[in-house]
Amino acid sequence: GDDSDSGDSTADTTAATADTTATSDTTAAAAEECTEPTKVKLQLQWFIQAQFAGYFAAQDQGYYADQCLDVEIVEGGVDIVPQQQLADGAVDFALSWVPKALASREAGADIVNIAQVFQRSGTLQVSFKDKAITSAADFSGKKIGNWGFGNEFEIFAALTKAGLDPAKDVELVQQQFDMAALLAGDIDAAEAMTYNEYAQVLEAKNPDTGELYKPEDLNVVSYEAEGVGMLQDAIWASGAKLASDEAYKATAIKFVAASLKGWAYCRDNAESCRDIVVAKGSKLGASHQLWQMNEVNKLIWPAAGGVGAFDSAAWDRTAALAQETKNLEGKTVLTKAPDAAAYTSDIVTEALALLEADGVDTKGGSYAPVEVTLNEGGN
Amino acid sequence: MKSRLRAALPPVVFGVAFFALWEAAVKIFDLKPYFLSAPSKIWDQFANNKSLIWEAARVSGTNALVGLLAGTVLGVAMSFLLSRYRILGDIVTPLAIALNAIPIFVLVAVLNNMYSITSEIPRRLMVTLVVYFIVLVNVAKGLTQVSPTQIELMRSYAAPESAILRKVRVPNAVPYLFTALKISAPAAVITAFVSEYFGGAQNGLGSRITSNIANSKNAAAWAYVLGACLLGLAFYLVSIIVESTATPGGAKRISGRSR
Amino acid sequence: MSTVSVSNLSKIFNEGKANQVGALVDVSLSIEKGEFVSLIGPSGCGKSTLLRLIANLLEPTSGDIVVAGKSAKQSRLDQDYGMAFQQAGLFDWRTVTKNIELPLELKGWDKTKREARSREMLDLVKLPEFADHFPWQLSGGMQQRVAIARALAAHPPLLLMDEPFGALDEMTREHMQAELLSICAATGTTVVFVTHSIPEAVYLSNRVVVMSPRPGRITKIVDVNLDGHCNETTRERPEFFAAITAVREALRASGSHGHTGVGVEDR
Amino acid sequence: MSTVSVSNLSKIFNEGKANQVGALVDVSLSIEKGEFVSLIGPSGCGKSTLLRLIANLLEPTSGDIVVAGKSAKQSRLDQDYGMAFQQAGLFDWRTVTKNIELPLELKGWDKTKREARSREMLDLVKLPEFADHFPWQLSGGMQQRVAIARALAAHPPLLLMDEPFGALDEMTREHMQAELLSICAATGTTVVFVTHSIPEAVYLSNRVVVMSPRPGRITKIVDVNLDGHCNETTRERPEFFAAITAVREALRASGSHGHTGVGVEDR
Amino acid sequence: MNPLVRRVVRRSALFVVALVFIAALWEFYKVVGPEDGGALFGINILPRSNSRAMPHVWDMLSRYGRPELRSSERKIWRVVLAGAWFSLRLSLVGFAIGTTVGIALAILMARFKVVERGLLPYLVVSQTVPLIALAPLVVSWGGKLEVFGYEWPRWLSASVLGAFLAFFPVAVGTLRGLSSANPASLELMDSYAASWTQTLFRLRFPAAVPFMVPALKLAASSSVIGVVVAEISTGLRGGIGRLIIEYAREATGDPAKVFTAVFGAALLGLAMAGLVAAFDLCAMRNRPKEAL
Ligand SMILES: Nc1ncnc2c1ncn2[C@@H]1O[C@H](COP(=O)(O)OP(=O)(O)OP(=O)(O)O)[C@@H](O)[C@H]1O
Ligand SMILES: Nc1ncnc2c1ncn2[C@@H]1O[C@H](COP(=O)(O)OP(=O)(O)OP(=O)(O)O)[C@@H](O)[C@H]1O
Ligand SMILES: [Mg+2]
Ligand SMILES: [Mg+2]
Repeated sequence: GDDSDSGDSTADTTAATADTTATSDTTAAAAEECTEPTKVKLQLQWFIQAQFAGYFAAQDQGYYADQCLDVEIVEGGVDIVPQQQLADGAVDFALSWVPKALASREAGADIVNIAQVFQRSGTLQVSFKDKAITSAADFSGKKIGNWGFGNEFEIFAALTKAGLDPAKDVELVQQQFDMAALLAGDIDAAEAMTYNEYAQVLEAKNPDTGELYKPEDLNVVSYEAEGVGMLQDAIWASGAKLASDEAYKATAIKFVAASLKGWAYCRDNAESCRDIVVAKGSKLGASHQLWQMNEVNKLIWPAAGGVGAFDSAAWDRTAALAQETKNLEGKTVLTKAPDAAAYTSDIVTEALALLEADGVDTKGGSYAPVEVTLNEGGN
Repeated sequence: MKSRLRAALPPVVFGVAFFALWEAAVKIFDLKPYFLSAPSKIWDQFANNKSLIWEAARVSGTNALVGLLAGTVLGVAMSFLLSRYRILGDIVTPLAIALNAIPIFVLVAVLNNMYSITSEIPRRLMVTLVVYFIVLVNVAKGLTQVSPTQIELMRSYAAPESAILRKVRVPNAVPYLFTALKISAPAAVITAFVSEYFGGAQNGLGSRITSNIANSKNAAAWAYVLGACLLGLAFYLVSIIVESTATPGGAKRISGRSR
Repeated sequence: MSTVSVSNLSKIFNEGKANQVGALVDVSLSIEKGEFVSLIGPSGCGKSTLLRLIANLLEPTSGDIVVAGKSAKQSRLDQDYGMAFQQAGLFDWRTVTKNIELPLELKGWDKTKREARSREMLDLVKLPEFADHFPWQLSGGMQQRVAIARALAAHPPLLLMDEPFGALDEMTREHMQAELLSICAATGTTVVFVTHSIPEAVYLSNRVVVMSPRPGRITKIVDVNLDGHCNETTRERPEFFAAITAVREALRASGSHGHTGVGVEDR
Repeated sequence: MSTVSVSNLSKIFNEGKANQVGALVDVSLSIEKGEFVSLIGPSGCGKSTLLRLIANLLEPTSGDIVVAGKSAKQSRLDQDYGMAFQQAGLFDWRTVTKNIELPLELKGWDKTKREARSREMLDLVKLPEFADHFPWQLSGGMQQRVAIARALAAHPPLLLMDEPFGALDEMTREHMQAELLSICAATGTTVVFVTHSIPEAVYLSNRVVVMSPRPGRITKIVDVNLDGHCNETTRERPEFFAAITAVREALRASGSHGHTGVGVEDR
Repeated sequence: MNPLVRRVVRRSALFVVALVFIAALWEFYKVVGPEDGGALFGINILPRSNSRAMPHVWDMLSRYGRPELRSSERKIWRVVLAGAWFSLRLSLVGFAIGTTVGIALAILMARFKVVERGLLPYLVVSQTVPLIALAPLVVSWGGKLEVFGYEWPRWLSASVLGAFLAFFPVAVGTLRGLSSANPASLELMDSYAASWTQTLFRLRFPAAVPFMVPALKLAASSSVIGVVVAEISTGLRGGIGRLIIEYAREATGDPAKVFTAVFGAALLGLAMAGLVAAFDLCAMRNRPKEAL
């Protein structure tokens, strides 16, 4: 089901393409009518879920079709490294967390960040109240859960910042794909995304009370709040093709524009986006997906510089942490500072211009999250 | 001496050719290090991280070893019971066949919840299970497939069932046990890695490989893979050595029988 | 008193089933102490079955067996006989010496006594330098000699031998035959001996029992009178050839030599 | 012109190694067309080796072999001979018929011709109703008869047979001997026949070649003169017994019957 | 009744008995076992008996009858069955590729001793390379390949990983089988001046079948393992491996669900084993039955 219905609303195609022509002369020929849409493949980091709702919304709402794109969204897996798929040419664009992608770039993958979708880190360390873990400094001597697979750097950064040695002062444990280890008390604090695993805990029944766990039962350490948040979901493109292939660059602009428009749609229509994702075949429950949608929106909106724009302070912090933080093996993510070409604002700037012209609110200044009630098991 | 050298030549030539081709492919196609590293780079990494790799191999190796021993003991004990009580065999055999057909490692996810994820028990239990079935099937065969002439001979000596067990069935089963060990030794190592896949303490080879791959540290990942191969090979070689010292001509006996 | 006395013995395998086989029907035979009796007959006539019944490795369907004045079972428990099978049936994991010592071990002999006896037996079968070899390092003929040594080791008063010399070449076979005869003569051992070879049966025996199959029964008993068996030239004497001719004719007379029948051989 | 001519033939196994074995030394032998020659001798004297050399399954260390006027290799490629081995060596996965047809298949005969021939052969070895059985459903003796049928199937002008009747019981063996003789008489087939049995060698052959081991060589060739082989009473005639005695003495004279040597038997 | 039918009926009945036995044991442990696990002889070997770790048998069974998600109509048994069927097809492809490669290697090694001596040690080593290290490589390479003008489908990567595990036992078993041909039979073929290929097809292969059957059994379960791991590893959608990981994520709130998928994997393994057993029956129809 990834390659399914890519938009049937051709009604407002003309308007959108007209705008494109105005800003990008390279696609002038395609101005009249979209006869053969450009095929584009996007690699996700994980299975279909609301974390990627913007792209599915763009597909579902026909924003991609409006840009004359035929987008195939490829799911991820445990061992699929999206940025490597991109570097190998298996896909045209990929989503990836910034530190992981920078590591690949250092290892020779010619990839460039073209839109920083998530403006904030959504990683938490969740623990029960009785463990009294309210900051990274409290990790000392505890069993600290994490997912591995390169998603653990913020933990190391926080530990380092708190003056702890990841290899000695804590016991690191890789979590399974569920939160059972936290509930069973096997680990003292579990790594959790605000939009996913945290909700899983709140969807589970507390055997003592017979009711679902409540936020009051839990302590939460937010890495963003700890000052060690690293940039997460971003859209990455092939550096070589951006440099040499004008058509690819034009496609990138259109793709980013349509994707961001999808995210704007999800900001305003969280429930509808939830339905789109569920319809795409996500196996997570509906209330869970709505929670996820809402939390993801919080990571994106409001976007002061426009959605997808780069905040150089956040970028520099991420790069610095990636160079300083030592992992279990005593290695850092990056051995040297990323070069200036690791990201480019050109694409997103043009895309935002397109959207502005289209009358899309790209900043979401008035965004307010909704209230979501979680049901047992996320259903 | 000369003949031993000649016997070693083909594997060495093959190995050198293989790694040379690999090295050349990386150079010629300009394969990026995030994709596939050259053997020389992997070797560098291996040499630089020897102590880390050794640490990780020790953890995974211990799991494999504990599971191997436990599985062997359980398997041998069970096969004795099976050869003694037919009805038990009738019930257990179909289950063994079924369980053998399952990709057993999917149980790790379940076992991790049944025990604590921080404990090594689920991983060791996994290895135990895998080894247990291999040993059970083989040893049970060895205990029952004795030559009828030998049984008849023992009966002509008016030997009691216990003497038949000690003097005929058990010795007959020994080579089968070693065959089982040779199969289970590498299987135990592989199972130990795969079990790390589902979480738990992050100190074994399996989790180091995944995390390095996820971080685009390809050469480092393959250095750990090299460690994994060496560990598997070590287990295999040890089982062969144990066999040849424990049963003079053991290998010959089996090959003679299968002819 | 006869050492082995079999009367009206019948053995039916798989009685009442579709694959019922009448292996032996109404067989009576009496063997005196010190006598050497050969059983001969086409494949499947029940030679091995008769031997197994005497050894109490099978239960008869009907009829009586008395061995050394006791029931067959009692005499098995008392270890009154030694047996050599059609197949050598050596234990791969025991050395030649250890194989020969097996029945002695089970009888509870002590180590030195066992070792002395096994050395003696190895000399007898001319394999002293193979004492510490394993069976699979020996040729088929040598294996069979070890099996014979094992059967003789406890000096049993009764020997039951099922084609023991089948895998030996002609010359070794003649040597073993001579050895067997001299042992029997010296110790007064009674022997029941199964063979396919007419000259062998005649050379060794006091009496040759000729059997015929489907169902297995005794068709004739040929008395052999070659006084002084152990003579080297026995085989070239006219009495020898006469006895051979007598057995051949008895075999031919018993008719069915099973060309077309499914003579399931158990080797 | 002789069918098989062997001159100054030597075969040394594992030459130059520690386990070097002189299997045959300086053997010369000439066999005429239509002649029946038996090779006899103790285990390990090189009978099978000589047969294999003639069949070009082994290369001689030195000496010449001429078969049917050609080199041994050429005559193997031309399929001038049929061979029956010590072991039946039937293919478990082929029916009896298919086993017999194997050499014909490899010669490229067509189906109907093959079938006709295999039926004929089955009649000859008296196993017509076992055509569609599999070898393991047959007794050892029956299997060996199938192997003989296979060797004869292509009507080869030269038959090389290595103890083909070893697994047969005495009566079947006599029948097969008679059949073999009548086939040879009818077709003028030349036969080289290895056996352990003196009576068999004498009964079948024009000449009995007596060999001795370590190293393998020919010690004597006994001419047998029993005009009219096929007679049923041959075995009871004095000439028969006389020839037997002659061969036995030749065997005994050649001495070493290898009781203690490592007579690696290849079966 | 046909003895074969009778054997199958008896086997199945015993299997059911065994299953009931195991289920009873499970429930029995839930009654007597400690809620939060415990130690035996000082080792924490006793599993937790609480319902998150060990759901009741009837909960697992009834989970099959309920929909996969509240928002969907599809009952879970249909989803699991569909997943098993999907993975079965991939496993079959992997099994086929693995068997072909394994047999080809075996022939090569049987033909040229040098190849055997050079290659065999590396084949052993290759099996200790963890799939997790290979999965990304295969997926990347696959993404670049075109097979006969068709794009490399993603599922093929999973099958290839299945084949990677399956080829080994086949290669080793077949090699052993090919060289197990009786020396006397080989000599017979020589005496017929038969060519190497004639000997291969008329003698070596048929002689190898008894050795290949156990090898194929191993290969069948190995190909399933390879495919399921690859599904997890590459996130391939549609198969049982994917279901396991998806349901495992929900084990926090719905512990019975992951068991439904685990049993699905068992079913898959049994189906593959059954297939090889059928081949065994067929190929060994005319061979001597193993005496016991
Ligand atoms: N355990 C058994 N079950 C069924 N039938 C048997 C069994 N043992 C022997 N028979 C049958 O009994 C008959 C006699 O067999 P037996 O082994 O005594 O023959 P034999 O004279 O020793 O033959 P051979 O010379 O081939 O050894 C044969 O028809 C055989 O098939
Ligand atoms: N392939 C071989 N390699 C080494 N030595 C061999 C080989 N084949 C036979 N020999 C040796 O050659 C000698 C003659 O063997 P051969 O098989 O010809 O004896 P034989 O007369 O046929 O004996 P038997 O009567 O036991 O069949 C023996 O000493 C044997 O050990
Ligand atoms: Mg018998
Ligand atoms: Mg021979």
